[in-house]
Amino acid sequence: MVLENQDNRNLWEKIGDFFSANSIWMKWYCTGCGAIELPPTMTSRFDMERLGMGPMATPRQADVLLITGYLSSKTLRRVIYSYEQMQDPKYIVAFGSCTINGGIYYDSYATINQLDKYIPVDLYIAGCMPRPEGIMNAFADLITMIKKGQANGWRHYQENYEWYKQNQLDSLKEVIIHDEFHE
Amino acid sequence: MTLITVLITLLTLAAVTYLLSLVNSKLGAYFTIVTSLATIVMLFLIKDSIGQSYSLSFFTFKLTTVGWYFSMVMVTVYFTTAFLNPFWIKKMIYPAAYNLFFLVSLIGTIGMFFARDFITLFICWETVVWTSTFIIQMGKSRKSSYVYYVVSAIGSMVTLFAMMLVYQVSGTLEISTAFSALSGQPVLALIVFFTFILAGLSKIGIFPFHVWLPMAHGSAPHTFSPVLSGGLVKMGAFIAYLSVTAFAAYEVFANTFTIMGIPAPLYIIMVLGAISIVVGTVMAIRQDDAKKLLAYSSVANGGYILIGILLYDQIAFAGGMLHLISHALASATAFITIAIVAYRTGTTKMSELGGMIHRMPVTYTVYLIAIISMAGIPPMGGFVSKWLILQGLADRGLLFLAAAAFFGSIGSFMYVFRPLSAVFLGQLAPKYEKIKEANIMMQIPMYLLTIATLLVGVFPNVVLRVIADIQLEAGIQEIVLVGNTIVVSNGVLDALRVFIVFGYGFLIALVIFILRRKSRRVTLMDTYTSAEFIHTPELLHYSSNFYAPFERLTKKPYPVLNLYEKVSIKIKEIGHMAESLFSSSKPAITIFWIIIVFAIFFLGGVL
Amino acid sequence: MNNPVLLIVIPLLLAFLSVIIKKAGKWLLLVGLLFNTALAFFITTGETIIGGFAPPYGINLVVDQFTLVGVILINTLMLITIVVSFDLVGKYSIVLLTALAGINGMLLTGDLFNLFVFMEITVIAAYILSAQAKKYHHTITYLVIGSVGSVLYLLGIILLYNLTGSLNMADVAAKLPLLTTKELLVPVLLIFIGIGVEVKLMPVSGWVKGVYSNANRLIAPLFASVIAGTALFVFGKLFVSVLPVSDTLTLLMLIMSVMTFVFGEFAAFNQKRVKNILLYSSIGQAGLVTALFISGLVYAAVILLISNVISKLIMFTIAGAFTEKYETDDYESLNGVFVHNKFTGIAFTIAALSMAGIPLLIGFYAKLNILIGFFQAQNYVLPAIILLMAIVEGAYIIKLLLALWAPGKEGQVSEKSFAVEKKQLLSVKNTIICLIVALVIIAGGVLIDITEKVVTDGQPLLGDQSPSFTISQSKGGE
Amino acid sequence: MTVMNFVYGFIVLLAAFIFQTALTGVNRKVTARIQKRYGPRWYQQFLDIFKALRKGSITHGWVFDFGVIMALGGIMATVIFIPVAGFEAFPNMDNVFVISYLLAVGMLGMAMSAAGSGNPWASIGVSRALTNMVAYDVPLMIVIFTLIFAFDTASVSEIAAMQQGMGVLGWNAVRMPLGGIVAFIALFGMLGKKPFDSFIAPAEIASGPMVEYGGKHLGFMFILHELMTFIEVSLILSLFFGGGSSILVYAIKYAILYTLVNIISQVMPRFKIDQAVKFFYRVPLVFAIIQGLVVIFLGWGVSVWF
Amino acid sequence: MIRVASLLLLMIGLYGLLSTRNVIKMIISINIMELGVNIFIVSIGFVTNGVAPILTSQVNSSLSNFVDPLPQALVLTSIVIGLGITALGLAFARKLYKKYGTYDLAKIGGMKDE
Repeated sequence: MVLENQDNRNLWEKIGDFFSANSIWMKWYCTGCGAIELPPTMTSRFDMERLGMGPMATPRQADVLLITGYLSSKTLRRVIYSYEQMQDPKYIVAFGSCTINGGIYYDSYATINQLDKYIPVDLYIAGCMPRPEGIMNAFADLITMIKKGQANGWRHYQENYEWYKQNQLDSLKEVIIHDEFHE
Repeated sequence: MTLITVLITLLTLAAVTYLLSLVNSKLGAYFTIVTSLATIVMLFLIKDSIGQSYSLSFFTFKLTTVGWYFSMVMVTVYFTTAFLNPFWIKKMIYPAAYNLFFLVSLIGTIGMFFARDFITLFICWETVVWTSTFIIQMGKSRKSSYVYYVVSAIGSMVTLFAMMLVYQVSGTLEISTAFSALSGQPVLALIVFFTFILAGLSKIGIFPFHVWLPMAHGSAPHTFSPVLSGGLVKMGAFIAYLSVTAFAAYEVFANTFTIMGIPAPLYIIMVLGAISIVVGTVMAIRQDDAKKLLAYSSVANGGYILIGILLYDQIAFAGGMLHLISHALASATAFITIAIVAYRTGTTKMSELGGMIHRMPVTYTVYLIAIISMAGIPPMGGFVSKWLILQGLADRGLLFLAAAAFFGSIGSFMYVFRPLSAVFLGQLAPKYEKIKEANIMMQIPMYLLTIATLLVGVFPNVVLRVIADIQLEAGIQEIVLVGNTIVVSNGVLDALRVFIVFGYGFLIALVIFILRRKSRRVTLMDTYTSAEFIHTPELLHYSSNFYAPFERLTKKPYPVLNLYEKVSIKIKEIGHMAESLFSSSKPAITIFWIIIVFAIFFLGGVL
Repeated sequence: MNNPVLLIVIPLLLAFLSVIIKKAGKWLLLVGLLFNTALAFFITTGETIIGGFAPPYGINLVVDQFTLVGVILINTLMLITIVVSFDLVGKYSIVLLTALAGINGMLLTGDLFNLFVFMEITVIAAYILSAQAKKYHHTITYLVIGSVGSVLYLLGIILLYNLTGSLNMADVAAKLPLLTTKELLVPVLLIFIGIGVEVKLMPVSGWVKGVYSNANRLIAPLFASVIAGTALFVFGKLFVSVLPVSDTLTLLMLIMSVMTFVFGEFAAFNQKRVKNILLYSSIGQAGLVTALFISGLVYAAVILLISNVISKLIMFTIAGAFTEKYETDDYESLNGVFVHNKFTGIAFTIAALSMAGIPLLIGFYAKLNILIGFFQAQNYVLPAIILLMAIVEGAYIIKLLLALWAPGKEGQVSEKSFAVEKKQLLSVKNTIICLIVALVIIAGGVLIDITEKVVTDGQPLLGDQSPSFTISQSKGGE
Repeated sequence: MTVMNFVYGFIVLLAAFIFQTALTGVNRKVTARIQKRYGPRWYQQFLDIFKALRKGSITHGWVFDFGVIMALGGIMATVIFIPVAGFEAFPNMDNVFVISYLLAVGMLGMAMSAAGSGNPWASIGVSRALTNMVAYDVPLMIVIFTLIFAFDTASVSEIAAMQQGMGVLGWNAVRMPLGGIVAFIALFGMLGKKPFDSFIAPAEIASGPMVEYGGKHLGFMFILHELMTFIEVSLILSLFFGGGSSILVYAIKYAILYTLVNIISQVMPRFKIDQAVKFFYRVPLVFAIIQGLVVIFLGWGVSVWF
Repeated sequence: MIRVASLLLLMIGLYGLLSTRNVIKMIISINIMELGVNIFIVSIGFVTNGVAPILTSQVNSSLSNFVDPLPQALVLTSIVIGLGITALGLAFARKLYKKYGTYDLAKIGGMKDE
């Protein structure tokens, strides 16, 4: 969701975005079949670290959340919970068609079709699981977006929080579960 | 204001406290605070008449700087702990007796530190022993006060043997001159040395005799265990001091073979001290009850004090003496804070506690400063004394003692941090949501002790100057103090400058922290749990068997207590054998024994 | 008027009177005791001849400082025991009066056979008293062993008479050095075993457990402090001034008494019932006193004897009160009994701590004298044993006290509610008396100079020159 | 203690931070090269730190923040005390025990705030970190004890000065070979490098104590980690490898040592924490004691060998 | 010769006490022992062809060898005491029998001893 590029960031934010762009830590949420694509991007052939990107253990420390596959309602709850545990500025990159329009599971009762309705996705990568080249290309685009200050899905999430929350409740009835019985 | 008037006023005050607490026990408890305060004031008044000696029927006293120093350490612990008495007195079964024994044991310790002859030393020692036995019984277990009495009795009886032996050899009971007669017979000197120092070892809680420490401190009434571990352990240090100065161990054993430059008997005792450091640390790490953990830490710190004092040179001796006051302050504060937590929550078991910082922030900070000093970390007093001891050991090249000392000081980070994170930090269980902070009366001693620990840490020379006088009085080279720095043959320490630079660093970090964006406050339950939803805080609190891998390494070490139980079972068997052999309801057996005795004696006589 | 023989005659006279006037028996007993105690303070040292014949032939009563202390102590103790348990006297006044006469006779007499006669009187009175507990097989055991002992003692005296031709103690003592130790071996041995039975030396004291553990509040202190005290005084007189013995025999006797001391303490450590603890502890103390007499430390022995006897009086009375009021004296089931009767508890604790040798009590003063005495005699082994036993003794006494004072199981803070149900142990009168006696224990330990003056009155006891612990010594060169 | 000392202190602090962060960046490239990939730019570490500082962060209460500040404050104070090639911000304050125990302030501060976060991962991480410290510190301290006994001084700069002038032979690692080995192994433990980094294992306990740190707290942790590395490496360098006579020599020796450690650690597996303690109390402890006895009794290590 | 016989009697008495459990037998053996000692006491004073130590008209000078009167006096008391103890023993034996129904101490010992 690329906004028109009226660049109203002040200098300080520009520098901040420069740093955020050049050192993106990712928390990849291995749902579905996309997870297997990431190790090759990190290892010697494609070496994601050249772009300043590297894996991090917890959402608290991560900048970008990679959703790599279809999302059942249970997983969606966990994704939303992790997303809210991350600090802003945070970005979301969605892999594959399952996150765009449900992919091959579009008519399944268990999965959600459009990820964008629940959490603000900054960047989609087409492909029924994109190969590492596609992922590297997407990351390069993400870096330029951040530099230009266009990757502000997180601000959009904060501004239309009720809308998102309503969508989430419509499909999940309850996002944060308070006792372990009705999972 | 002579020492005798001090003791007599204290005795009358103790009697008044007893009568008061018969009327109303809370009033009596408050009066114990007044009495211990009066002791401090009086001790300061008689500070200038050092060197005079007094006598009261068969008690004789001599005012010495070392005695003054020891009693000052003791009285500070008693005074600060007395503040807790009013809140626990209702739980005591004999409140009046508790108040009386609390003060009588204080008077006993002061009498002991100023004793001039053996009998006064022994009488004051025993009064402290039996009064504290009857106080410990008011705690959770009778067995622990029984074991406490037996171990102290072993120590004191053996020391009485040494005293009488020396009296017979030298003809005089005066401590300072009696031992000099021993330089003649080396064998007798050895016997006297090992028997005399035994009481010290049993009181400090050195390795074979440390059995009573965790039991007594763990189960004594909450207001008496700070006194037990902070104060009464120091009586043993005084005996160690006597065995080095009055007994002049270094001259008497000058010609015995030396290990690593130290006369053999002294080295054996120091090795025992080193073992007790290791045992104390290893056992402290395993404990689940906070009070038992602190008790084992007293065993470990007792080892430091013993090694420091027995080295009897310019550096390590000063370190040992300084460690006396820094350990006393630190362990007294730690025990008081744990007592306050127990007062509010009713338990000292770490696995049942957690997150106290949210309800008792003041107690938390006081405990933090206490454990920083107990672990020997720079800005606090514990560091300066441990630094002196380690420099002393390095100066004389005592490798094995130093190894134990290092293990002890680094191990202390582990066992000191365990209560901090298990009791104070981590998740707060819902049932403790309503507990309140310690009330004002309890906070006063905590503030006093914290300020004292800080002062000893940042301005150690105030205390070291007194220790230098002690060294002069004991006739060894005194420690060199230049302004605020301690100059030692292989190192220099300026505790104030360390504190200032630490503050400077802290300031820079604070500035960076404030410059950056304000962080969003989040509840404790909103933590990273691999996206699992959690509901019960107490299950999320990590506190039981905190150091599981390390505990697996040191599987159950040999419990020394079994040794004592084996001996007592052996005595019971002999007793049972004697009983069944000699006294039975049939006369024939006794007549049989009469004939046997007659036959044996007849043969004996004839030969 | 202050003729010591009255001490024996008046009680006998009152005994006969009380046979006639059955009802007034108790009061006659009280009169006899009061008279005896009063008279005991007025007796002067010296010798009184009885029956007109001069000493080597006739019998005489020898009163030196040692006997004077014995007489005063035992009479006052008997008075206190009877006064405290006056309600239990019942029909035993005759027996008690004869016992009183026998005891005073044993202490005062200077003639060996006369000692045998008075010993028999006391022992017979003791048999009857021990039957009070209706445990007749114990009484018969006591009777059999006692009579065997007295028979051997009699044989011993006669052999002695055969060798020296006289029965008077002073005379025998004068003639003994002429004889070789070989000849003296058998008679001295027989006397030692004969007296040993009464003094409760371990191998020969089979009867003690049965008799003491079933005695009530009157009989138990009587046995433990009065009769035992007399036996020890007599043993002291015999084996210090009368029968000098060869060193091998002394060594054997010393071994036997130290063995008694050690086994007594160990057995006491093993007991569960209060009375058993006390009886074995008194056996142990008796062993220690005999060891001191044999090695010649008379002053230390007397002080220890006094402290032991006084503490046993209080403790046995209270132990008797336990069985009387709670039907059991197993200290586990009596947990926290002193919570309800504090003053009795305080008296019991002071007596117990004095036995454990806690300072500022007479027990500690006794221990100091023992140690100084032994060290003076260059003997290092015995003090070591004594101090080790002091640890064992301290251990079982503190275990006893802790159980009685602090109710509640392990791991519980003791509260009043855990204690045994509330019963009043002793009547107010008895508690006050016990406290006064406890006060004497404290005074004996604190004012040691006065204790020494009262006991020795200047002259050394039975010629024992060993130094004692005095205030001047502790000051050292001021 | 004039203002100049504080200014020098700040300069040392800044220089140490910049030098070490650059060196870490280079070493990330070296690690990448080992794994046959190009690795990030040399200034990537700066970028990471400033990015972390820029981000927003959460806090679990005042102890969470206070612990981080106290940790960084303590470590900064220690850096100020480190003598770099003879230059000390505060003269003769560089006692070995002061430095090693001030290090403990950093450790304690971090532990306190981690435990304060209420996350069990953090507490497990802290308990492993303290056990790890007990493991590596005792052999190291024994060897340092032997140094103090041999050279009769506990000040780091003096020990460093005694090793200069004789080239490689002067180094303590050569004079006391066993001591040198122990120190080098202990360096791995101190830095928390691969064989002994079970307390920040990302997969196992979600990076241990740092589980709840995000944003500026994470930035603080990175700065803390850099400065602690600087202290530890320079300590070992000055004590055992003859600290540089001039700043340039010091920097080169420092870089070589750190890269060597980094290279070795990249190929090592990760010890379980009790295996680490068992390892340290078998090989290094025995070496340290042998070295100690040799120096104390035979006095071989004190003078130069050839 | 008499002395050896009396000591033998003492031994028999002692053996009697050792071997029996029965209370009555014990009292009897005590009496045997007492008898042995009394005979021994009397035999001490024996002087070969001595004269009874009573001053009569013909025997009134101190030269004639009197038999030693002292042991005889002693033996009288000792017999009386022996009598006393036996009487007491029998009384207790009767009470024992009434209470326990047997004279055998071993059986009584088995019952609750305390």
